[in-house]
Amino acid sequence: MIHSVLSGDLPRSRILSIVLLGILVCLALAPFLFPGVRTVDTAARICVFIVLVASYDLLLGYGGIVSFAHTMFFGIGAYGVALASTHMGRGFDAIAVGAVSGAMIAALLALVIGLFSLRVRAIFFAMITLAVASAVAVLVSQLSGLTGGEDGLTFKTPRALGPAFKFGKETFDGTLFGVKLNGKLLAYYFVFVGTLVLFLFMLRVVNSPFGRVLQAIRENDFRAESIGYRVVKYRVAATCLSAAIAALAGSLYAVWLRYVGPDTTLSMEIMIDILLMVVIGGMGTMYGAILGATLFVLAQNYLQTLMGAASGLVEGIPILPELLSADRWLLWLGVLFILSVYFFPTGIVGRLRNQG
Amino acid sequence: DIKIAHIYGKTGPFEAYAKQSHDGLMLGLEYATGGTMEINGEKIIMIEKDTQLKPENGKALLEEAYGDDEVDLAIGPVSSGVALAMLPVAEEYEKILLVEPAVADSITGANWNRYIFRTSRNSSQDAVASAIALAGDNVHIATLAQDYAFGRDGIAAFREALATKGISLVHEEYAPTDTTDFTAPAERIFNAMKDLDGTKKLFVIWAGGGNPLSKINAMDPGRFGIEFAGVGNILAALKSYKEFPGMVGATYYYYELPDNPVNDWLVKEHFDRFGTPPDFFTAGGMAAGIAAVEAIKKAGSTDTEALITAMEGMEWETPKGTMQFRPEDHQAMQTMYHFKIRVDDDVEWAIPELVRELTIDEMPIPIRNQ
Amino acid sequence: MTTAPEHAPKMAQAGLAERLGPYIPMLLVPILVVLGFWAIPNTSSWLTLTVSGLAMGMMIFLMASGLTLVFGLMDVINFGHGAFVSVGAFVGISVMLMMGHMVESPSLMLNLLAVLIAVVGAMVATGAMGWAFEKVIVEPVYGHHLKQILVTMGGLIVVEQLLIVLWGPEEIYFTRPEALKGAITFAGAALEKFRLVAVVVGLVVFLTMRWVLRGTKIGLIVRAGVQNGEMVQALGYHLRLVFVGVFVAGSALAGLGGVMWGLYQEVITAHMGNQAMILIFIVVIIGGLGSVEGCFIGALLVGLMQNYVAFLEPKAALISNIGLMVAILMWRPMGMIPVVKAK
Amino acid sequence: MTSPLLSTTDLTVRFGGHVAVDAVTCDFHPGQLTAIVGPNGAGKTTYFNLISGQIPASSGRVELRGQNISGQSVSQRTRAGIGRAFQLTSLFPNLSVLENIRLVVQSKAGQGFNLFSMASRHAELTDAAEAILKRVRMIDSRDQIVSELSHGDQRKLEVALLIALDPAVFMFDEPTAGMSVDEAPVVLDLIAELKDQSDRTVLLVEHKMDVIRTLADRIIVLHNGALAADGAPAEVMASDVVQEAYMGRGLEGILEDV
Amino acid sequence: MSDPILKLEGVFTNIAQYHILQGVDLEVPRGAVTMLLGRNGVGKTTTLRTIIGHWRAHQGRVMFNGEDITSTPTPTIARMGIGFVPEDMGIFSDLTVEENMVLAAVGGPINSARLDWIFTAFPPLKTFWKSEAGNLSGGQKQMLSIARAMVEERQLYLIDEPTKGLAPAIISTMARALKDLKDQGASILLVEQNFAVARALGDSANVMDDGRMVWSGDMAQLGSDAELQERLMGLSMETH
Ligand SMILES: Nc1ncnc2c1ncn2[C@@H]1O[C@H](COP(=O)(O)OP(=O)(O)OP(=O)(O)O)[C@@H](O)[C@H]1O
Ligand SMILES: Nc1ncnc2c1ncn2[C@@H]1O[C@H](COP(=O)(O)OP(=O)(O)OP(=O)(O)O)[C@@H](O)[C@H]1O
Ligand SMILES: [Mg+2]
Ligand SMILES: [Mg+2]
Repeated sequence: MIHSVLSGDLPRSRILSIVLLGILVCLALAPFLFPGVRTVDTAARICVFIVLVASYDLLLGYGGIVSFAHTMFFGIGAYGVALASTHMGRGFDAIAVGAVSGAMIAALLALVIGLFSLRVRAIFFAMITLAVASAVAVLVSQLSGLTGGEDGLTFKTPRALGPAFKFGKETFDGTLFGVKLNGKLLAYYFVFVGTLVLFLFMLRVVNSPFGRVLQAIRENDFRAESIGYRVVKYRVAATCLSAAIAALAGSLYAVWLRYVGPDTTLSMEIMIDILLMVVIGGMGTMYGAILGATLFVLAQNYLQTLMGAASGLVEGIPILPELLSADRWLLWLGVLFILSVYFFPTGIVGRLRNQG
Repeated sequence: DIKIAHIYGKTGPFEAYAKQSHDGLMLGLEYATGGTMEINGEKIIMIEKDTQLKPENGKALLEEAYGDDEVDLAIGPVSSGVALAMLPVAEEYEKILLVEPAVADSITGANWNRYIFRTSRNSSQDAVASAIALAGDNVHIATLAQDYAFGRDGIAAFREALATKGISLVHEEYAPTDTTDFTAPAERIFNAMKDLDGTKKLFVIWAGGGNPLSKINAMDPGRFGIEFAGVGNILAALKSYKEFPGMVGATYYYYELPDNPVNDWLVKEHFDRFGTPPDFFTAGGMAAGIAAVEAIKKAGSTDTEALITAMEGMEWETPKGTMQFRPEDHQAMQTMYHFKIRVDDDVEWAIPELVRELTIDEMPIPIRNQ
Repeated sequence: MTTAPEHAPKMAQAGLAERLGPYIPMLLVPILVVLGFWAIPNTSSWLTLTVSGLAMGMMIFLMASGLTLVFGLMDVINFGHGAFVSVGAFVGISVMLMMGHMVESPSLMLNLLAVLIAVVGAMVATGAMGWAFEKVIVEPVYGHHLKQILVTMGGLIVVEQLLIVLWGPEEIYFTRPEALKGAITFAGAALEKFRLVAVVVGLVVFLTMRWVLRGTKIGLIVRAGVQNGEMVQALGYHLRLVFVGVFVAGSALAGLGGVMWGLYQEVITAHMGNQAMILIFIVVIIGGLGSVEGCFIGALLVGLMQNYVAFLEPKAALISNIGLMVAILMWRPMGMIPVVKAK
Repeated sequence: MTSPLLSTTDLTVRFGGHVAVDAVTCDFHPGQLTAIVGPNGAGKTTYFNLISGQIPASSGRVELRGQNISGQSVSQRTRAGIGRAFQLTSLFPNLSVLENIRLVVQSKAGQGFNLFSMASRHAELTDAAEAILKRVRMIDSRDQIVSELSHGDQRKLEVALLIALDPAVFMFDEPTAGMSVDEAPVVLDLIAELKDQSDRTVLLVEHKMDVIRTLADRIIVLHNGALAADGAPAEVMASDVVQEAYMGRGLEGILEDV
Repeated sequence: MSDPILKLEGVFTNIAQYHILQGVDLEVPRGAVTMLLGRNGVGKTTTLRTIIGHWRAHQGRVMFNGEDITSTPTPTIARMGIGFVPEDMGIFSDLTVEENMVLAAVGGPINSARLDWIFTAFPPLKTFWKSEAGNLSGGQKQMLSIARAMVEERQLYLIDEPTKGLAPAIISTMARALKDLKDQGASILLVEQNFAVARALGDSANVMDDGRMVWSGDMAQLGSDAELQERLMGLSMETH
């Protein structure tokens, strides 16, 4: 049963299994284990990034394709939901329409970029995606009538997903284990279930015959071609698939935030975050996405708090408090960047698996 | 206790603005409470949160402040984009968000809700003040702004304000935000203006880097009799104005411009504590701090509805003189300053000298939230 | 003595297109200039735009040259290059601010001397930093593009933040040396004086780099070393030394570019280098990885294109660079003058 | 005589001005093993590249079973029945031996675009792959990662991939280069078996004369890109062109000199 | 005769956790061709790589001209006068043939007389002088690799399987070139699978098995003793 849910791709390491199970439980029960607006928000972001990072791993780790346009697809999904909700009015139908058309547009765009440039060498594909992504970001901020420009769009999701919607009054008296039963809780589970389904789907894809071909192409595209695989077609297919899933992740994010903006979904910064999450977690492992996203989002949210405490401790010593001040959290994130690439060259998953 | 959250982009490109804003806020609280940091016997507790200039963070942090920290009121943020994302949260939690120093018109315009107040100026105030400062007989004005919503809205407001003075723009030039080479925009402006008679002014609104003024100046616009006009900025940026003695415009704040006891106190304390004069955003921060204290005092509690009632139409003293929250859109009406640049070799930056104060009554600021 | 059997592979005349191929990129700049003349009705505007566009290209080239050296020769993608540009600007400008009297005096010689000292200071600083960067950050990731991107990106963040710690978060404004302010006007066109300096510096750097890469074996050693380091050592070259040297040179060039860019902008921030990176990457890519000539031509094209398009159709200015890059890659997927086969 | 399985007509390629393969017209019949010899740089590997599609021809035609395949891509030609093993070993280095073979089998089964089933559930593919490994006597190393194999075993796997592909046209480019004297015979025996299948043809590039003498039914000689001789082994070996351009004065010559 | 130009004493070399060389003793006399023979995988290549310093002996000594070079950096070893032709040819495929050669001439510009001599042995190099080395045919790459080592005069040449992939005619000119080198006074350590070449060129021979030297002696003696060959290398008559 588990074997087939996980598509036969088990964690293959005791510690890894425990950690993954821990994360699963924490995310599944986040609103109850860590009640609080901020914590649940963090959990939801972890979920969204797991999907996003896993979809990037599909491309990078399995397909060996470096793309800088992943946030673009993410953004397309997010804007899809935002625009549909703005123009069709709040409702699940708007979310569905937005998500599906977002995913389709993303896949289509990926198809066009792929057909044009996947024949070119890898590094050029990377650069072309970089260029296209920045052009789209510019476009989004230009078309402010449609997209809200730099300011982004704030919109309403169905009432059932908002904090004002209360349920379970009769049966549970409106609370369960001290947690208020409201639309926010539903929204969280909407995101969580979406994440679970998409992740398991991707796990299946990478362990399907298709996934094997992708790996073969990553290893040696020349030879893959000469044993009869149409390399460009597979690469394009992988790009489209990964773009569509990234767009769905964007839709989940939009549903959660009820806001989209260029900095939130399209920025180069997020692209780099994704890259880092894939590498920290372990490329080509899928499970790495879970670990990478969890760790990174936690660091992003709590590093500052941690450093504030640390700088209090070294008060009086020259320059050190300055370096440890909470405002310098980026500095330490950079250091973390470098160290993680050194100490986890195969990612955390690779590390854990090698230990036996 | 009274809990106040300051949510702003402490890290990132606006770090300098953020620091000024926060220093001002703390000074404002101190001034308004007479140094006790207590209102009606209750201690003020400040909670700081860093949005990293990301709208989604601003949103989450505001939710956290209202939901988990249970603050009575929140202040911030620096960037308009972040502010816009935060507005609905105030409505959801039915608590007050005092916007400072984000400037977009839509904060107290299209995206406004009744829990939003703003102490900082909005773009229209900048535009209208500039229009009054620049208007005159036989004046030809061209504009240069960034090609995105902020720049276009700013110019639109400016154009409208000028129209009431009977002046229309000669040329509007928009350049991408990341433009570094201004040769082409300058040539287009020169070509549009060179054959005109009378006073020719180029009005530039440009937020952030790029520094178009000195680059265009390097192309010698004086050849065609073109002069610059602009808006105020932080002291560091005023350094680059040293190339433009005599340039006129309207500004929001420079520490020598206002003449009132609050400003005197601010300037003195700021010199004492930091060794520098208060800057552009310090004044706004202080205005927000004083507003918060005055509002709670007036309302007698921190109950949201009581606060709203107290704040609508409230007048209070700030480093910029008396401000008033307009009841319709909760925008603080405030004095602006018509300046002229003077260069003094002993001062590191160019000095905007007061030509005249533009009072609240003089400036018809449109209400845009209907 | 034994002689090898006769060796006479059949040779036919190559097609005209094939023989002309390598020279086409050199023609692009003049072609673009002529197109500009045809499209821009006002001759003095055309002259202004053309000359200042070429000068801007030179400045871009100055910033990009270090990257193309490192990227092309050593196959290292240094996303931290922008940090070196920033550091160069900060160090250079600080040095210049310390020499107040030399900068403020109206004497051209004194001004240029001040600039020279600032440039040397900046190049020493960024060179030293490059040395540290190579040792600590880059050395372990030779040959892994992705890791290079990440690690150098980490380095970029760290350096930018350190700049903020040392110099504070505010933008630093300053004015150029007296004699470099303003413009020269001729034939109704205005050309900033500073751009002339940039043209001279750019040409000097370009010719020096060409000479070093063609006239010495350093270029060969590094390119060969990237493919098969063991073999290069077995031929008797101390490869590590050469690698470090090239990286230091690339970093110092970034520092030089930084000073020039800072002097042009008259305002510096910790992020200024990184903000120029997309432009720099575009230039390096369309030029062809590792080709100094390609980078040079690419930079000039970008400089000109930006000006022409911004004048003719400001809306399109946003995408003119990207459009140029896509067009050139469609025509030559490896860039105009490919040197190294990118994997 | 049977109709040719593979034929090239005026096949030509130029690199710049250099005509590397010069109007080669040649038929290959089923059940035949054709050795291709020629000096270094004569165009043997390039001729293979033209047939399998790695390099587009400047002019001329490649026909498989009478059908023109000149415009087709590498993978199309592979699926049509042209198989190739490379002079420089080219494998999937970080996958296991079994996975390498299974990828070939899967390609033949047309399962590549199957996204939703689990690869490990396709027992038929695994069985087929294992059968191949048994044939090349590599079943013991089925789970080894390829990059950890010895040089000789990698060469053998290179050949095994082609055998698993089971095309109509087998092309081997110096299959035994770098293989030790005790390993080479295994591979040569496998090649010998192939040509006995009546609907297959085998093309073999080799510099080792003893191998050619024992295996070849026919020899063609490429010289400066052109077809210089074609015929039965004994007579071609004795021809002038082979003696002069290819054999030179032979090794005996050296002995005399020293 | 003078003392040997190169001497290995009890060399042990590990690659990762594998013990590849297990006490190799080897003497390369001056001005002669010394053969290093043996089956696949016995450690011939590893021995050459240990000499040039790509692998490091963790026990034992490597002496060149009486000097201990066991832990000398590779470039320094090379500059002492050792030319190296690796098993994988080590061609710089992005560089042209010319650039490959220029790089190999460490001391300065290429001597044109020497270049002519190289062209006589390997005519394709002249034809493709300006072409990218990566586009050469397999055999042409092999020629380039050998030519690179010969471009300057060296005291000692380490050559690993130079004849693989070469057509018979080129093999004989290459052999001739090696003999020329010897006549110029150079010493050569040659790994070779082609026994006919070994017999034609070798003065002395060393046979390895399983990381050790199992036989050292006169090449002529080994060449004429079929039974010895069969025992040492598994050669049977047909491979001649
Ligand atoms: N892509 C290419 N570009 C330019 N020249 C090429 C290219 N590929 C091959 N050549 C040239 O074509 C000629 C034929 O090469 P090919 O590899 O076919 O020789 P070969 O007969 O296989 O020789 P060998 O026995 O040495 O392997 C060589 O001179 C080579 O330099
Ligand atoms: N990088 C490596 N890692 C692990 N083992 C290695 C490595 N290189 C070589 N070996 C092993 O070392 C042993 C000796 O290899 P070496 O290349 O020296 O043999 P050789 O005598 O040159 O053989 P050949 O005739 O095939 O060239 C072999 O068993 C080989 O598998
Ligand atoms: Mg060949
Ligand atoms: Mg060997």
